[in-house]
Amino acid sequence: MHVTPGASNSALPALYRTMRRIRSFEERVGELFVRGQTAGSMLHLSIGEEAAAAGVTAAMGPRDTFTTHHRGHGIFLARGADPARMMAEIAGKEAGYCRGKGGSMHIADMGLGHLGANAIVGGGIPAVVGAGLSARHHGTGAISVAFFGDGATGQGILYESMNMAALWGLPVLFVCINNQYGMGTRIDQATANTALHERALAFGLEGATVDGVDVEAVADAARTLADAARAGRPGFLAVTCYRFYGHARKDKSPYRSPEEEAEGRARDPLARARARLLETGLATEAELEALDAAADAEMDATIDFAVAAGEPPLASMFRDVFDPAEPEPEPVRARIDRVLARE
Amino acid sequence: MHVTPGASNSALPALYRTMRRIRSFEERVGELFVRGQTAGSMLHLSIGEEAAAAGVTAAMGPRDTFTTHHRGHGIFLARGADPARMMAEIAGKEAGYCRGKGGSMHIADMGLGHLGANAIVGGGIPAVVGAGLSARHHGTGAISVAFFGDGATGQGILYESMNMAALWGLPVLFVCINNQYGMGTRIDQATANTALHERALAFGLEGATVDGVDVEAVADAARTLADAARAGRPGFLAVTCYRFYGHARKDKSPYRSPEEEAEGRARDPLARARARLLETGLATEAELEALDAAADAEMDATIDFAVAAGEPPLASMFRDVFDPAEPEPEPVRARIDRVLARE
Amino acid sequence: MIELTYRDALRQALADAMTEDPDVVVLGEEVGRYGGAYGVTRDLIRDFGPDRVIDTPISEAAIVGAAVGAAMTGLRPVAELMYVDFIGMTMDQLGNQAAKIRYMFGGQTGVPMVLRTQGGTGRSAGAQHSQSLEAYVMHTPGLRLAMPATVADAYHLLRQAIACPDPVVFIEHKALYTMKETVDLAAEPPPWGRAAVRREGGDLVIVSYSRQLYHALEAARRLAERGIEATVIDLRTLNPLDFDTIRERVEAIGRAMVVSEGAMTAGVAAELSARIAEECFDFLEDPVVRVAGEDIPISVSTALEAGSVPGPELIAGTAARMLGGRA
Amino acid sequence: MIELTYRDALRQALADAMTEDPDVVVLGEEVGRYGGAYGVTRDLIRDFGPDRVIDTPISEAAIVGAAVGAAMTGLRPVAELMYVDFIGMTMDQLGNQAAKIRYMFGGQTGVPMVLRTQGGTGRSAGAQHSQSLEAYVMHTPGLRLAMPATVADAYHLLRQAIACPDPVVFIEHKALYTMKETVDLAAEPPPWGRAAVRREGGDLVIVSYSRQLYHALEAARRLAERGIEATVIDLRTLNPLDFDTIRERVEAIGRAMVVSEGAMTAGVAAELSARIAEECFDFLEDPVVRVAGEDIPISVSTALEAGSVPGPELIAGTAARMLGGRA
Ligand SMILES: Cc1ncc(C[n+]2csc(CCOP(=O)(O)OP(=O)(O)O)c2C)c(N)n1
Ligand SMILES: Cc1ncc(C[n+]2csc(CCOP(=O)(O)OP(=O)(O)O)c2C)c(N)n1
Ligand SMILES: [Mg+2]
Ligand SMILES: [Mg+2]
Repeated sequence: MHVTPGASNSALPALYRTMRRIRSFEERVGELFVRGQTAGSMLHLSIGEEAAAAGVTAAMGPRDTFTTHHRGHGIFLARGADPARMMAEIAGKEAGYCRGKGGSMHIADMGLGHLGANAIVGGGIPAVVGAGLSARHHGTGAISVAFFGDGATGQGILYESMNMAALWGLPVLFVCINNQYGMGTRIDQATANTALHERALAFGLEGATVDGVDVEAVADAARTLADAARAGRPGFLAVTCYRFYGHARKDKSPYRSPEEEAEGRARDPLARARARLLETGLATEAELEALDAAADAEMDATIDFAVAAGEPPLASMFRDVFDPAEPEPEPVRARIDRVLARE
Repeated sequence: MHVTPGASNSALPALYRTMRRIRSFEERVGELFVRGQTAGSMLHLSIGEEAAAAGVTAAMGPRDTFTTHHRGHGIFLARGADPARMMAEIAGKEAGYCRGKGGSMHIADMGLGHLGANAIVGGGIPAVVGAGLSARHHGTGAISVAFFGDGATGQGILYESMNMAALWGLPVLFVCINNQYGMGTRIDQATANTALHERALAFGLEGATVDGVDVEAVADAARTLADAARAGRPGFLAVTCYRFYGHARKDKSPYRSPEEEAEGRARDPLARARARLLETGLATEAELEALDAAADAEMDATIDFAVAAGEPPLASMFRDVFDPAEPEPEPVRARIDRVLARE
Repeated sequence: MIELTYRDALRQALADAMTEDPDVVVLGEEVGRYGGAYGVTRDLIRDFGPDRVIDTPISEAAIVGAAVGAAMTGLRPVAELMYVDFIGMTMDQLGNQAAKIRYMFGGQTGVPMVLRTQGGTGRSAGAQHSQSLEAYVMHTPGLRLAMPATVADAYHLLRQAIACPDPVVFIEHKALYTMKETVDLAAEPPPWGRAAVRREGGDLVIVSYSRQLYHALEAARRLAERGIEATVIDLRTLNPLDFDTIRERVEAIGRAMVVSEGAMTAGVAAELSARIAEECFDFLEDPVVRVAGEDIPISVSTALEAGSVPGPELIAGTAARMLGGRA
Repeated sequence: MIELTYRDALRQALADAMTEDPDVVVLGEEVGRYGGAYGVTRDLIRDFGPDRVIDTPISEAAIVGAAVGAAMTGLRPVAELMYVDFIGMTMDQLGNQAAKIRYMFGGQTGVPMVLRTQGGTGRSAGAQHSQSLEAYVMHTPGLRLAMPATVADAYHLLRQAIACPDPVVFIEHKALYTMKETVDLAAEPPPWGRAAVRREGGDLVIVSYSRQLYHALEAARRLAERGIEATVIDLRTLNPLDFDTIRERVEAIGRAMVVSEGAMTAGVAAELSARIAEECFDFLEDPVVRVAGEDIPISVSTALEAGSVPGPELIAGTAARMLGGRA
């Protein structure tokens, strides 16, 4: 089934704002990276995918949980993350969501139901099966959503998880952000059938593909599938979009033609939402400019916060391997001390 | 697509003979197990699945390769194995195909293109992708066939492998022997959509389901898909049948009703082939009795051979971990000797 | 005091944990209707229903992954991996997810799950169903590892594992399921992470765990006939590792042997041997000796299988030679 | 003699092997058009075409499984696993299939494949992209394991690995790719399985491999300034393990330290320490000391990452303390 865009225009201003905040944030993360102030050699920006993040999270309720892939900043922001704590985490600072241990690819927040980003392609997918079991067991009415890229369709664990979800009728939604590429590999270089939702149907799930340039269409499709999932009919949603920039911040995408990139970037969910807001009179140019400026200012401040924040203390290295009530793993130095201090 | 039975009657006598030999062999393996003369606590009989083995191998050429699952005796016999060496292997004897190291679940024979049975559900599947690459690279015109059970549809590696085969247009065929059960789990307790070939279609392969009670139908369906595979269009064939007995020789299948079992066993590919041979005049009762007796006599002899065969020498334990030109792994005893003989 | 098998003690532990805490669920292949490949979960589905005793498809990776997600959201899943030999399919979910989540996420959440499985030789089950792979787990930071040898420990360690706030890999031994013992389950168990000294003797220390404990004890019995007295330690858990108990005994006695069914090279025995040699150096009269599995796959042939792992004879013979003039 | 980077030497080895033997094929994620995540396979697809340099979907388990099948049917596949951290998804195909096929099938066939991958810290890549997991491989009977430290070894060990009739896991270090060396690739390489003594010194033996070799050498340089002379051994391959070279030096010198980036517990350092202590017992003046990775996941924070693994300072400081009065 291909979902056709609905007309819930009233949500558009909020959706636009979410998308605009994501883009503004991502641009600044990229800057921080170029300045050498992020932790980690890898940074994956979700520019071009804002509608997937905004649209799907709009369909989620407060008790719902989710996991994301390595390109998950936008999703978490859309879910309500504090961008300053995100930026601090990406910079490897103690004030970050994970005290600087996780970084860009391992942000999580139990408070917002974020069960974690993942640096393993497909690695976060099966957790939603467990979260779905848990939600059903506890009668919370929550669903659990796995966000992942088209590349994760190469991972067998996706099919194992979809099969379980369908078999058990779990409140689970699989969301594939199909940005056309896994690193340098175009989706049609990774699979013979690019109609990805057909796989979900074959396993007995609901399945749909939606155009990720249209945030309202994404939100509608997500809501339909989220409702079904809540009723015990798990689903799969492929959101078609385009990865505007390289795989990681450093990748210049030499494997794509400038024409292709221009065309891809022309399919800009923000531009489209903006045009529609103006068209429909839901916002004026001045209002939008104010909104944009506010987003930029908010995100500028996250950089200052992250840069000023402190490094995690070295001793924190041994913390949180196990429950805090347990002894920490003994440092190698301490073990060496014991061997050397033998008499 | 559901394949309808063809009418290549001339092959039926040979197919029947193959099936009859399989059943006769399996009955004797079961006996040997009960007598405590097989090696290993696990023994999986393919009674009820003879048409899958005979029909699919009939579509294979001499240079084709294949892997099987743990219930692979019948397939290998149908491929032309020496039943005496099989029986010896199952008994853990040196005269066996694998010198008594492999046993029932790890029989292989490079001469017949048998790349190995596997005790890991799904474990042998990806090898055919490599064998397909190899066949194409060497221009042999061979295909490679993965045989596995319905239970293996729970393993992600099946989908990873099918996706690769379809993407690369490899000469590969996936054959799922759907005997309705993985241990005590009925197929509809393991998946929400039991039309298994639909998954293959969703990945861009050819796909079919065929009734495994009808060996001619199986042979025809297999030939169609094998031809397509040889032409670079890999496929998936589900052969529907019934596991006549328990999962392993000891399992009494308490999870199935006697009625269900009676019904399942009534769908007997041998009985059907026999009836058809008589019906069509391709064989007389007397001829079939002679054939049956010959099969039984042949298989009786395998037991004598296996029982009389010698155990592998203890020192063979260290052989074939690595290439024979390399030193064998040093036995623990030798290492202990060195530590103790220190002065 | 009741007489129980190792298998029944495990089942009792699951049943008691499920009765006490409605969030404990069991999931895995054939754990429900079939009752478990080795019968450990028999009748649990009858008593707790299919929502708490969940039969899964044959999808080891997703089983572990689902347990991770369940553990992060308020359940206490006890997943079953039918054979430890299948851990290869789960190592990403186990080693990259379960083991690291608390850490990567800065302590926000734990992953209180148990992965029950069984390993070892003894049933001629061949190369892919007979392994002792505990070293993979012991080498992975963030995972706890319990390997009960006794019936009482089968019960108590499993209860403690289920109560543990961190992921525990719990490896049973396939040759022990039918072993019987008279136990008092109500008695206070030893604390989690404490080794047990199963036999006292002043001539050497044998450090072991799981099924090899019995080979070590049998060897000790034979050695005693020749006048050699061995202390036999049962580690019970490999993470936490109770090195204090080992150290104390080795320093007092001066001779140590470690016994493990796993392949010798880079295995559990290596860790134990290294650590004893490093930390008890001045107390050792002789080098530590490792008696462990051969560095080869396991054959289906019964004779070859038995030859691939330590037995009482090799342990006793080696110990006797260690004691040299004494025996 | 030419100047080459470690990365270029690897590429040259692949190119030379592919030129010599048309059955050598390369497969993996991004190995073709992209040229490899770390650039090792750059331009190979241009020179050898997409049938021999095969870009795969993101399917690690099937990549290894396909390599197994290819190796059994006449190809010499060199599969790439982008990060050794992803080995968890492949451990079944690697440990239960590739490693055991020759054995289970009674020697009928080998599995002459290479699994190239890279590991280690140094790029703040976080908990799932910075590990040193060679111990899993070393503990698995049937697998060979090569870990080149030098540019010349990057070339020669990879050539030898491709020629090896058995499965070889070949682990590069991500921090070494840009390292340069002047090498003569035509010169006869050391035989496969032989360790190299990279520095001679009479006070202690430091056994190491991969990137830690440089930390050991740097430590040795600093120690020399204080009058302590270390012998530094580079193992080159962990299976085969050249224990003879270790034994000879340790017996002559009497003091040994082992250095590994992998987590300390039940890791490669444990095997080396245990074996030295067992086999060189009477020659040791002091206990063997392990300097290894902490038993914790790796943080993305650069400071915490660096603190999690050995460096020259810890190695030199520990050595100086071992030599006690001498320093
Ligand atoms: C299991 C695993 N394999 C490979 C990688 C390396 N890798 C990281 S991202 C990526 C591409 C993923 O593509 P996709 O899923 O489409 O996500 P996108 O980057 O496009 O958002 C690859 C191959 C990884 N991190 N994990
Ligand atoms: C990876 C793995 N998981 C579980 C098992 C245990 N096991 C052996 S056979 C089997 C059932 C397989 O069912 P199916 O694939 O339908 O084959 P069948 O036995 O019906 O021929 C199971 C669960 C195994 N051997 N390997
Ligand atoms: Mg993508
Ligand atoms: Mg079946």
